[in-house]
Amino acid sequence: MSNADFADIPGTVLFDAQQARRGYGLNQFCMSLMNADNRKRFKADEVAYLADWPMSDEQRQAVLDRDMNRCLALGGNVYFLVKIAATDGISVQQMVGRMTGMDEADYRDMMLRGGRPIEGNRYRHEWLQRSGG
Amino acid sequence: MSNADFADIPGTVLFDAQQARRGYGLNQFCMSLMNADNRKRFKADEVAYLADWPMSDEQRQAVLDRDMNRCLALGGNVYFLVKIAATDGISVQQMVGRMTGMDEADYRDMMLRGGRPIEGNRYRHEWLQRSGG
Amino acid sequence: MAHVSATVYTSHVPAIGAALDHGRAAEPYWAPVFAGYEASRAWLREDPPDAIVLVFNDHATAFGPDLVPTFAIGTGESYAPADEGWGARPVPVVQGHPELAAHIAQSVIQDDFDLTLVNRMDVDHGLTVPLSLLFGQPPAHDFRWPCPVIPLAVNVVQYPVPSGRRCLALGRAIRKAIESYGEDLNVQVWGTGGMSHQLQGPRAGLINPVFDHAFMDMLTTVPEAAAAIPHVDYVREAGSEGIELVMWLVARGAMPERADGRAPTCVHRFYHVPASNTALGHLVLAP
Amino acid sequence: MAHVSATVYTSHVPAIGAALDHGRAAEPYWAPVFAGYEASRAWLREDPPDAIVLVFNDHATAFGPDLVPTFAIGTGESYAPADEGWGARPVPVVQGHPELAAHIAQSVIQDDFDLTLVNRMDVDHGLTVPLSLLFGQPPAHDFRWPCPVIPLAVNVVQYPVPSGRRCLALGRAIRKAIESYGEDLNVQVWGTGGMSHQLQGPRAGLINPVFDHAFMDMLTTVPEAAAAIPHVDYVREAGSEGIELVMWLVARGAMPERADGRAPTCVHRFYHVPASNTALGHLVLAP
Ligand SMILES: [Fe+3]
Ligand SMILES: [Fe+3]
Repeated sequence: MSNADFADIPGTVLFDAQQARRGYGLNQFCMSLMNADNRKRFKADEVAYLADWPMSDEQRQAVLDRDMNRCLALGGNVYFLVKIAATDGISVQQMVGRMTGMDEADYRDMMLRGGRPIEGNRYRHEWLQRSGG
Repeated sequence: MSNADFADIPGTVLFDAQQARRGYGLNQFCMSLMNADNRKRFKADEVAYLADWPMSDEQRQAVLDRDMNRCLALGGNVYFLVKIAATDGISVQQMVGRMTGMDEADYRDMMLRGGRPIEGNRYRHEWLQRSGG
Repeated sequence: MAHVSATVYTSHVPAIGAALDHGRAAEPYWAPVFAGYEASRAWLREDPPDAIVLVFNDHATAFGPDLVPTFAIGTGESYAPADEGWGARPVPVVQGHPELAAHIAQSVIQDDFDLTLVNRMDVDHGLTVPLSLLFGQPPAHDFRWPCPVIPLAVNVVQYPVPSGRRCLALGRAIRKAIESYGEDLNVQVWGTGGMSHQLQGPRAGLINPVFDHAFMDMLTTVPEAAAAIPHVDYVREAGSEGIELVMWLVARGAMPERADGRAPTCVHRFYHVPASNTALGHLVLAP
Repeated sequence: MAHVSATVYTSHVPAIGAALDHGRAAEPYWAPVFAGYEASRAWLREDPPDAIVLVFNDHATAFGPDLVPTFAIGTGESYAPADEGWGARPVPVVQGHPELAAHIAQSVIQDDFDLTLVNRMDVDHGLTVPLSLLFGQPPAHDFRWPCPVIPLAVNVVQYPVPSGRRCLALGRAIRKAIESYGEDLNVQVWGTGGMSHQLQGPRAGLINPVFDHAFMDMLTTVPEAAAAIPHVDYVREAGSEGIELVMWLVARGAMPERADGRAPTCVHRFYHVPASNTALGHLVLAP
């Protein structure tokens, strides 16, 4: 099996060696937030704190924007990125829900009703059909 | 095979999980000497520097005495301990030679003549016979 | 000689730890979750293990961008609960079992499993939430977990991750190692993580109860079939983080075979949606 | 497709690095050592590899008391020479080959080898001394090693260490991985460490040329027999640090089989005593 087999799963980035290399500095920054002092320093001046890490400007902006989907595309991984949510004092559900583009209450309701169904969410082409593409 | 099979090899400590646990702090201290500042601090006040590491007093004394065989018995391993030799500015050959109890020149000569022979050095009982034990 | 008396399987959702730690376990959202573990908690009190081998994955806590072990066994004296960004969970330090861990490492490495030995690591919700679910919160006057725990960390974060087949085989090698340990110990092996969930992108919130129930069925009765599931099927059917289910296969491999060749007894089984973003599953299997 | 064009074997004695770095290579003690590699250096200049998988062991440099991987593959961009206590060796930073390393990791982990992935580590004499011996010291005006290097670290420090059989099998899996890489690369696999030496206690200075020559013979013609040597025999016959020779088996496993079933061609073979405390051995095998 190659990683190409995963490419037709919609809305999913595989965190492999290539992504890990791309996200190295971004993920390092995230791990630094496992320390209370670092969280305080980050919150006091996000731009200055981010400047200390070997990240691209695109990655820094994605963090400042809290654009987690962009962070994922730029080599981040959710288990690293969740440290940003922790620093912001939001829950994992809030953070994950925001990645779907749904309203917070709608996402919570969807989960209470049993979550996003698997039907229609297995293949990219199912999504393309739905969007009329 | 169990580690007991190694017990009849003379003059040899097997660095296994038990030894690694025993030597944890000692070996940690040794690794700290991979930093030039730490080497300087250690040389300036060995007793004070050693006090910072979770070691037994026996281990600290063995380091102060540069008693490398004692360090090995107390959970040290040569690849860690050699950082002490480096800090002292002596070569690996000098450090290793001292563990044999031989004079430095004698050890060097032995190596130049082809090293310690394997005959008579495979089993503990060969050593006990030689020492009349 | 030591033996594997039972195997336990459970999701390890971090929000469960947060609910417990912040006194929200009785809220309507969480009460059914904890109720689902009550029978297992009673069962554990009846026949408490002497040690647990707890298979979990580190979530970018002890292992970060610099180093990713496929399989790592904890051979240390103890493991502190990690600060994952919200502060460390207020639960006891986890005591290890260095002697049994070293014995397992020795046996399993000679059986061609290329473990990483870890003497020091902080442990995250992957390890502490299962302990909370199955032992409850330790009381202040006796603030400790009931028995030593050997952490066994599996990489399911950065691909390539180990195959299901490899995880099942590792479990078998661990059972063999436990059964050759000199002391008479009652050992349980726990597999954690899963069930279906996806924590990324526009497909986040995916839940697949049909896959989850089929997985629990297969794991119980035909573990080789469960072990043959390719990674891409986990990700497609159970979400990008559903891949954690390969860790259940390690515990399943550690189940002693019955003399009559039958499947193990399912002592408890529980399934609930949702716990935060995740479908929660729980099994107890005994020989 | 990439292919393994040759395998190279050599001791990696730290004193050799010190002799080179301090301009003592021409001294009577060291001159015969470097003379023994001249033919191999000329051979390398004739058919330079595009990449090297360099099997070595870390000597309590990158991996300390906290974490010991059985097998670790370097997937990083580059690796700095380590300060082992004498200051870092004044040799170039080692450039990695992240793409090929990731491909090997993917292939080998799916083939049931439980590698640890390492993105960042400093490399000690175990890796840099073989480069110095076979490439010489890079000149100031072109201060770099001739090709990218993928470090493959094997635990031979803390027991349990992997068996010889396992090391040979890993080499075979690495060859298979290299042969399935999309780009046309000339890859060499190097095995380092050994030969007989003991660096501890009253038996230090042990040298066993009979064992060493027999090992080089067996490795060349009957690698399965060399792979069957138990650990205790290495330690007894070749000294406590002679166990490093298991790393030669990884490189040997990576040798392509000849169509006629014969042993590979021994392009170069060299043996010398002493280098510091150690017997020095060197082989070049080509299909
Ligand atoms: Fe998890
Ligand atoms: Fe070495």
